[in-house]
Amino acid sequence: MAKTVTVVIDRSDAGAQRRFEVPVGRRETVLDALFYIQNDLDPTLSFRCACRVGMCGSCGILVNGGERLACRTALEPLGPVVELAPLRYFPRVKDLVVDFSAFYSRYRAVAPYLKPRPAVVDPVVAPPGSGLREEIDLGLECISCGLCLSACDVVGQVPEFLGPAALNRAYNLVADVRDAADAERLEVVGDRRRGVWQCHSHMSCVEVCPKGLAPTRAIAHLRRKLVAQAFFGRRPRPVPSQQRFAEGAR
Amino acid sequence: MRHRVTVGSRVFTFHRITGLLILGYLYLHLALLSSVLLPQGPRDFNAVAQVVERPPFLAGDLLLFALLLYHAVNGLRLVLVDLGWFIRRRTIGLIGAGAVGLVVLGLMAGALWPFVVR
Amino acid sequence: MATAERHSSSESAGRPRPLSWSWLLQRLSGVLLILLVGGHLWAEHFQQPGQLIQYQGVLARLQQGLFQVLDLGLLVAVVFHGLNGLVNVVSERWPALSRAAGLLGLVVGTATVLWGADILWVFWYRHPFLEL
Amino acid sequence: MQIEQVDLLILGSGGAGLFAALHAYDTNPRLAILVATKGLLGKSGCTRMVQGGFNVVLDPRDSLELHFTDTLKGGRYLNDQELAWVLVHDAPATIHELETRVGCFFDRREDGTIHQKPFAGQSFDRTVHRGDLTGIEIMERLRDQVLARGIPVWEEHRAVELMVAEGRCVGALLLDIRQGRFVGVEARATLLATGGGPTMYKISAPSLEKSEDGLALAYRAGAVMRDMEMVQFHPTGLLAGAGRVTGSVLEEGLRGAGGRLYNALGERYMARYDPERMERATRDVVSRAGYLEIMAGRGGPQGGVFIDVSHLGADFVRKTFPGMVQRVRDVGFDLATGPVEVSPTAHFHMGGVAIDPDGHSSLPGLYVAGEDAGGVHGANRLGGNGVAESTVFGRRVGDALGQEAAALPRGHLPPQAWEARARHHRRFWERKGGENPAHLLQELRQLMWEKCGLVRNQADLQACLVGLARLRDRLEAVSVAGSPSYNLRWSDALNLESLITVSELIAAAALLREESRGSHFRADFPQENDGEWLKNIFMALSGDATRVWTEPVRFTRQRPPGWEAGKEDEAQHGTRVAPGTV
Repeated sequence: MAKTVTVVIDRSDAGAQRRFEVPVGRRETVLDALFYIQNDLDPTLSFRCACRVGMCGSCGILVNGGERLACRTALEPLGPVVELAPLRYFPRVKDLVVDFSAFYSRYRAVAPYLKPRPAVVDPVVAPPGSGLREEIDLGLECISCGLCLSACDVVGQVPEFLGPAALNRAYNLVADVRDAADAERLEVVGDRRRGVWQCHSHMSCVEVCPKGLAPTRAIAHLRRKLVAQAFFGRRPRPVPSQQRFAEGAR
Repeated sequence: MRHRVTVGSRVFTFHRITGLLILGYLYLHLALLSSVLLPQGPRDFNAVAQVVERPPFLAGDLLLFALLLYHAVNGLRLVLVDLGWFIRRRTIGLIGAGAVGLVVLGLMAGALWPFVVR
Repeated sequence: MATAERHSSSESAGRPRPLSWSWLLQRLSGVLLILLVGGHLWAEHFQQPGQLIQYQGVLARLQQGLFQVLDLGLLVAVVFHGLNGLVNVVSERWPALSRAAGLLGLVVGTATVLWGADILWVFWYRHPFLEL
Repeated sequence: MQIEQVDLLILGSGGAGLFAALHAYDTNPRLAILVATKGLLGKSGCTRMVQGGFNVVLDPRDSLELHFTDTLKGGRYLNDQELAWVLVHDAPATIHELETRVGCFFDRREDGTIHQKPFAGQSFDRTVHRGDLTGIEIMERLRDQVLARGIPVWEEHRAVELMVAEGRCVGALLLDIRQGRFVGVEARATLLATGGGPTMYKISAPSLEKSEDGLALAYRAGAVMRDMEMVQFHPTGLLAGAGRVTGSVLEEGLRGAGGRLYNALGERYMARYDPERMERATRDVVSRAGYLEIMAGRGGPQGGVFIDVSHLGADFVRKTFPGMVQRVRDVGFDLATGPVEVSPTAHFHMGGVAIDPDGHSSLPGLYVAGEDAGGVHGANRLGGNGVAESTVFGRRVGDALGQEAAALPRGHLPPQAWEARARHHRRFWERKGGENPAHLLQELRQLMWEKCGLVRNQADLQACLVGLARLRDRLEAVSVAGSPSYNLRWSDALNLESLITVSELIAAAALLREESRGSHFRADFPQENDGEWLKNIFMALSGDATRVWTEPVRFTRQRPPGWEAGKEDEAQHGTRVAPGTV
C-alpha cells in the first residue's frame, strides 16, 4: 500500500482543502478514494453515490476533465495526479454534488413516458427480427446519469438544446409500437432551436456513455423520421399481435 | 465553465474553420476573376494564369485543396452518420475518412506534378 | 395466445412534422458540392495536365450549356452552403442575432450569386467590352 | 421549522414508493401526495439494483399454486401466507401493467412472448427480466410515469423520525440533506417504502446509502416488527479487495443457467450440502455452504469461493450476462472464461414491519410496502421475489391509500414536538473531537459479520448484544463539524444509529430462535424444529422497553408437509416472552 495518488478536488468552498494524498490498491475506484478522503482526511467533503456498480447514475463527475462514473473508474491507471470536478452545465449543490434539474428540465420536455395506445391492451408479441424491439433495445438501459449532457458540446453553445439522453429516450418511444404520442413528441424534437437539428454529431455523448449507448444514433433516426414524414406524411402503425396472459392478469 | 475538448469537438471545430476559409477563398476567386476578366480581357487573363500556375502558387492550391478535401470528407462522414453509419464505430469512421482524404490528396499532388515539371 | 388484427387509423391523425430545411439543404448542397467542385476542378484544370489555363479554352468550354449549368449550379450551391453555415455559427453563438444573420445571409447570398452570374455571363455572351 | 401538510407522504422512491405514488394518484388524483427520498428520484435504493428479475406466473404450464408453494418452501413455512398469496396472485397483473402502461419492455422469447429464465428454488422457469440488469428498466420507467403525473418529489430528503400523536402516525420529520436543515411533513397517511438494506455486515450488497432507516423509524415509532432475525445472504457477492464494489451481487441467473461453485481445492462443494439441487438450491443453503467452506480454510486468496460459468461457453455468457461480465471485468477478471472469487454477502432483510395485505401496520396512519415490511418471504426469500414484492405491494398499497388516505384524520403536533426531535438529531453537532461514525460503522460491520452472521450461536449472539450496547454508547460520543449542507459525516452518524437499532433487533431475535430455519442458522441448534418453532417472533417498543413475543404461524392456505393438525392448538398457547429487553 505504499503507492499513493494525489487527488485534486474542485471544492465549492474556496478555502477548503483541495489536494489529498490517497493510497491506492489495484481494485480501488475513484469512488473509493472519495470515501477514503471523506472518512479519514476531510469530513466536510461532499460527493454523491448510491449503488456503486454503475446502475443508478448518481456519481457522475469529471475525472481529469472527462465525464465518468466515479464507481466504475479505476484509480490506479489514472496516473499520479487525478483532478475531480462536478459535471458541467449542472448547478452545483456542494463540492462534487450537482442538482439534476438541468437534466430533468430537458428530459421532461420530450414527454419521456409511455402514453399507451388504446389498441394495445396486452404485452406485444415481439419476436427477434420483427423490428418491434431491435431499435428500442439499442437505446434501453439509460441510467440518466447525465454524463452525456455534461459532455455535449452543443449544450454549451445552445443551452436550450434537449441533449443526448432526452433525445435518446424520445427515439425509444417514437420507435415503440405501443406508444400513442409520437406526433407530439416529434414536434418537440423537431423544434429548430431545441431539437435534433442542433446536434453536430461530435459523438462526445457516445464516447462518455457508461452503458455504451449511442444517443447520436437515436438523433440520426429522429432526423430521418422527421424528413421522411415531411415528404411522405405519416403512416398509421399496425396494431401488433399481443400476448394473452395465462391467468386473469388485468 | 470550461468547455469540453474531445476528439469529436476538435474535428468539428476544424470543420468549421475550413468552411470559413473556403468561403473566404470563394470571394477571393470571384474578385480575381471579375477584376482581371471584366476590364482587361484575354491577354491579362492569360498573363495572370501564367503567374498563378507557378509552383509556389501550386503549393497554395494544394493547401486549398487539402482544406476543401477535409471539409468534404468530414462533411460526407457526418452525412453518413446521419444515415446511421460509423456511430458505434466512430474511430473506424474517422480513420476511414482520414485515409480517403490522404489518398485523394496524393492523387491531387500527382495530378499537379505535370504543372511543376512543365 | 397471440392475436393479430389490422389497424384502423383512428389513433394517429397525420399532421405535418417540423422539418429544418436549413439542416436538410445544408446536407444536400454539401453532397452536391463534392460532385460539382470535383467537376469544376476537372473541367478547368485537368483537361490537359501541364497545360496552362487559357482564356480561349475557358471561353470555348463555357459556351457549352453543360459547363455553364455546372458552374452556375456550383455557384448557387457553394454560396448557400457557405453562408448558411456561417449563419448557423452566428445563431448558435448569439441566438439574438439569428434572424438578422439569416436576412443578411439572404441579401449577401443573392448579391454573390448575381456577381458570379455576371462573371459567367461574360463568357456566355461575349461581353461587349472584350475583344477577341 | 417549516412544516408542510399533505394527504399522503411517501418515504422512498424505489419500486414500492413510486408504484404506490402512481396508484394512489390514479385512484384519487386530488390527493396531495409528496414523495421524499434519501437519494435522487428513482436512483437510490435497491429496486434499481435488481439484476436477475421478477418471478411471475405467465405460462399456462405454470400455476399460481406452484409459485406459492415454492415461495413457502423457500421461506421454510414462516411466511405470512396471506401476504405470500398476494405476492403470487398480483404478480401477473403487475407485470402486465409494467409492460402495457408503465412502459417497460422486458426480454422476449424466440416466439416474441415475454421470456422467463431459470432461478434457484423454483419448480418452473418464471423469472421475467430485461438482460441481467432488470432494475434499471423498471425504475427508469416508473420514474418516467411519476414525471408524467407531476407528482411532487423531494430529493435528498431523508426521513429521520416518524411523528406519533395519540397513537397515530401523523407524518415524518425529514432532513433536507442539501440544505442541512429539518422539514416537518404532516400527513394523513405515511407510507414507509425506504427499503431495508442490511448494510451492517462486513460484506453487503445493497446500495451504499441504505441503512435500514425505515425499520429503525417504524420500530422507534412503536410499530410491531416481525422475523427480524431473518437476514438473507446472497451466495455470490463479488470480491474486489478493499473496493466498495465488494459485496455487490453476481446475479442468480448465473446459477440458474448452470453456473458451478468451487472451493480453493477445486471441489464442487455443493455436492456435500445439497446433492440434489446443487447450485440451484435456495440462497440460504448455498450461502451457508460457501461460508462453511471458507471457514474450513478452503477459501481462495480473497477469502471466498469461486463461481464458474465458463463451461457454458464464453459467447453465451457474454450475450446473456453482459452486465455481470462488465462488472467482473471492472475488477480485473473475466467471467466468460474463468472462475471468479465470490463470497456470501448480506443482501436482504426478510424481517420488517408486520403488515396486512393492504400495507397497514399496527400503527394507525402508517402504511408499509416493500423490504421495510416483513412476512412475505418467511425465513428466506427466493431470488426474483424481491422486486415482485416491492412492485406488487407498492401497487396494492397505493390503491388502498388512494381510497383511504383522504378520509383519514389529520393529527397535529405542536411545533415544539417537531423541534425537540430535530434537536435530538442535531446532538452530534454539540461535541467536538469525538468519534468518527465511519470508523464505528466498520466496527459494527465486523461485529455483525462475526457474531450475528451466517452461522450463529448463543455465546456469539450474547457477545454481539454486548458489543452493540457498547457501540450505542460510542454513538453518543460521535461529533460532526463543518457546514450542515450535504454533510456526509452527519449522514454517517444518522445511518449508524439506524443500523445499530436494527442490529439489536436482529441479534435479540436470533438469540431467541433456538433452531435453524432458512437464513437463520444456529450452530448450537442446527436442526429445523417444526414442533417448537413454526412461530414468528414479534417485537415492539412500548415505553422504554421492547416487548418480544412469538405467535404460531397461521397456515391459512397451506400446511407444511408432515405438519399434524393437533400440533396447531398446542402451539397456540406457546407464547413466550424474551429474556430481558433489547
